[in-house]
Amino acid sequence: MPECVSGDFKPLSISEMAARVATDIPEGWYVNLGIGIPMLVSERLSSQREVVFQCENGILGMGPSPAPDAIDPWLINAAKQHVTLRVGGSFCHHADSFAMIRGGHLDLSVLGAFEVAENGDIANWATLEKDTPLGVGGAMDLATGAKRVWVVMEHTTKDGRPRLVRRCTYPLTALGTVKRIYTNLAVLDVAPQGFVVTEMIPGMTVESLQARTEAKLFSAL
Amino acid sequence: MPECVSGDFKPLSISEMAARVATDIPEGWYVNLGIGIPMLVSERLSSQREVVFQCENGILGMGPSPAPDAIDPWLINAAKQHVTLRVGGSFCHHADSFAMIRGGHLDLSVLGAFEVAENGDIANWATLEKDTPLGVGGAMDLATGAKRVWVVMEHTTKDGRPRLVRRCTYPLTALGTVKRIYTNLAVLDVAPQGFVVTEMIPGMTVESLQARTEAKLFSAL
Amino acid sequence: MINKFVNSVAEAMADVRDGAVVLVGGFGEVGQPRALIDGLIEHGARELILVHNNAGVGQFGLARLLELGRIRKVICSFPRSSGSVVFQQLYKEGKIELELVPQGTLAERIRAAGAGVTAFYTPTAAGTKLGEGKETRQFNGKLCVLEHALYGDIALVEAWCADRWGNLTYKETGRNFNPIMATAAKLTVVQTHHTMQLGALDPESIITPGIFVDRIVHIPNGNAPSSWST
Amino acid sequence: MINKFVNSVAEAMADVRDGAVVLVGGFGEVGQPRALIDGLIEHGARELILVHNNAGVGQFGLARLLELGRIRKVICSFPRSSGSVVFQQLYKEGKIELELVPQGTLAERIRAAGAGVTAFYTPTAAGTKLGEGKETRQFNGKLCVLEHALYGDIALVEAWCADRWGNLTYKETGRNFNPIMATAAKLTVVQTHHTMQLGALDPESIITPGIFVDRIVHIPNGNAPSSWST
Repeated sequence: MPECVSGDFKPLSISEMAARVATDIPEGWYVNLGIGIPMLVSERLSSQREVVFQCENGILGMGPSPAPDAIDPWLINAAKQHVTLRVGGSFCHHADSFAMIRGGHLDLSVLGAFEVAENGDIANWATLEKDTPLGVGGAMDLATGAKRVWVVMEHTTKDGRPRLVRRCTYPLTALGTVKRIYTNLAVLDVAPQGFVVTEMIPGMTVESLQARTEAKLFSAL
Repeated sequence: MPECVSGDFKPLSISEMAARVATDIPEGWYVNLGIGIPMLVSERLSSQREVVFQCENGILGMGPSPAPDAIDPWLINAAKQHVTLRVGGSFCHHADSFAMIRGGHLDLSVLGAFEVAENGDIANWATLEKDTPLGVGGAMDLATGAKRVWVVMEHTTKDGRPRLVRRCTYPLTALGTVKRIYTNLAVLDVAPQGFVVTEMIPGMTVESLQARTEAKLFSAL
Repeated sequence: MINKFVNSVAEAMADVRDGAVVLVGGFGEVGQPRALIDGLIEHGARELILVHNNAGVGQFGLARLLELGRIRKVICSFPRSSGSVVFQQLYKEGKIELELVPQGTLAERIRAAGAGVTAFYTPTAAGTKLGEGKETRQFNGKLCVLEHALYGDIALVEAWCADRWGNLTYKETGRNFNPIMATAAKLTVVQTHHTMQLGALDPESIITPGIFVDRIVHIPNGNAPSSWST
Repeated sequence: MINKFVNSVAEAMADVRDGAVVLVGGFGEVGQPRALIDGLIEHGARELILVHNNAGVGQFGLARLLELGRIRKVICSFPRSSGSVVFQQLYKEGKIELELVPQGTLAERIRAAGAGVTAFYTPTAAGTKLGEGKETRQFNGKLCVLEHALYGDIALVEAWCADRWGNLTYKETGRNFNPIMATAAKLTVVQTHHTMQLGALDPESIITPGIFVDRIVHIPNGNAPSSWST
């Protein structure tokens, strides 16, 4: 992971971003972690703290990765990685699993994204490439159905284009559902007026963050 | 059960009507029996013959009534009578149970009725009394969802009014779904042209049956 | 540590508001959360909308709640059960509202509320008195009516066994409406006959996973259906 | 005596017609009825519509069926899996039709087909590209799209254990789409790892009751997901 250390601040690594998200998840929440950085969140939570992870392929109570010699081939997560079941976990079929998601029973869905707009719109499923068949998976269900949607993503693209935008340019996943964004530079809430900065990494300033953000930033600091 | 023996024929008792229905149910069918005469059908089927009875309150594979000293208070049928579970039976919740019924998975629903019309309409849930709250239970689901609906009922009301009619006068349960009717006098199919008599009790004639039937009868005899 | 057990029925039934839509599990006496219903009587909430397959029998439980005038409206499939005298009297006197729903549609509407389905089309009741006033539409030549999800403010559920996460199993036909009602309310309150250590329930056989449950009261061997009829 | 076991995959796969809508269980490799898919390859039916969460991986199983040009259209949520090369090539060449459906909507449409729900409204995809061309409607201020039941001609299911009535259990995340697909097709064909005497499965823990099953082939310990990746 290349870290663009620029002068006076050091962006969070993806692992640190996941850890930052983890600190905000209270015990007792039911949480689905999207593919990518979100999935790292579970590793950053102490198993002492009872947060119940849901996988859309029919697990409530996903545990950590198994030891290499203890892989159960029948037990995979939504990214098709081998996982374990936590004590107290259970299995269900796909319609029951998505009933949890779509019926508003998840306290939190953590998603990656290409873009988030200041009105809470999220784009995370389709690029604008031609010729490639699109894949949506459970992204729209997760972005639409959960009680809260948090996004964790790099603040800008690799070539420096802002991901926090006025209006999404990529195809939308869901409209107006994102409540909070964790980037490698800051934590922002989506409020009626737009993005509100609630936290920044050491050395970051609102001006510097604004320079990396298309949408207007409000500060709660 | 008063049997109105009139001259040259002897109407079937309700128990005989149930037995008559039972002979037409092939092994392997999944069957729901409505409250009243239909429920007697299960008693008239040998348990050697594997017909699987469904109860809308969540049983697939209902067995016979328990011995008085072997009642399981948790095991009741849709009429709230104590029953047993047959070997191979299973339990499910109400939405899954009605998925079986409404999703077209039952081979047969046997229902009682006030009236059946020559177009297959059935009226079996509401009388025209005032002041009494109506109760529908699972009647509409069963009359609408099963692959086949058979009705078993007395050919006329106690005061001699025909129950096989041109058009139902009582509120409808479902439209055009009845395929066959077993009465205490005859067996009739509902065909495109109307009621077709396929069987009569000894001593009954088509003319005599017609006299007890409002709709026009066709004979397949 | 997640622990959804509470110490008393009163604690479990806290926060019920006047006018609440109350989903009550059970079919006949089986699977009915009698202790929670008694708790609702104690609690005092009024103007309730009751969603249950029937409309109370005798003069206890739901019938008592009706008799006390605490229920404004009943949504059910079969209010005519023998012994449903309190409801019938209130109904004749015009003192209660009744929404009669086919049993399968009732179950599906409750499931829909829990599953993020806001409304659905189904053939049951199309062309009948119970379909009157509803939107209809043909699908593959089949006339269907539009039915709406039925959301609860609180669900009262009876389980056979529960653990501290709220994972539940049921006993035989005691399952009935309980699992779907548990998914359809803002607050799901459970009374359970038995409790188990976390992990003791088979993960393949948990019928209601804990995500749908908020509070559990242990009523040991309480209210077996057999004890009711007497 | 009811006995849904058949002796061979060929017998199980008889009667598949050209143009059939084929529902195939499995999520990733887990719970995928590989022997039945191979049977479908053997069978020879063409112009199939495949309903499955993905669009085949590598060059075996579903990918092989695609490669043979036997599938006219794929209805799935995620055809982009790494290794989904056959589908991607066909798609680029315009040789295959794709209906992309959000995974939860896919599951719900399949369940609806099995449950007598002809269509339903749900918020997922409203206002997005995947909602385009669909009827929309507001319920309680929430924009919803109208989605239609997805019926199968045949469902291919992988179970963990089966009895002769067709009662089924599944193993862990092998459950996935299998139980709902079993309810949604005219003909449901099962391959099972294990068999049990009738009555040996716990009546409280049967996930697919026999009413939804037509034929079962016993593939002893066949196709464990672990054997695939190699």
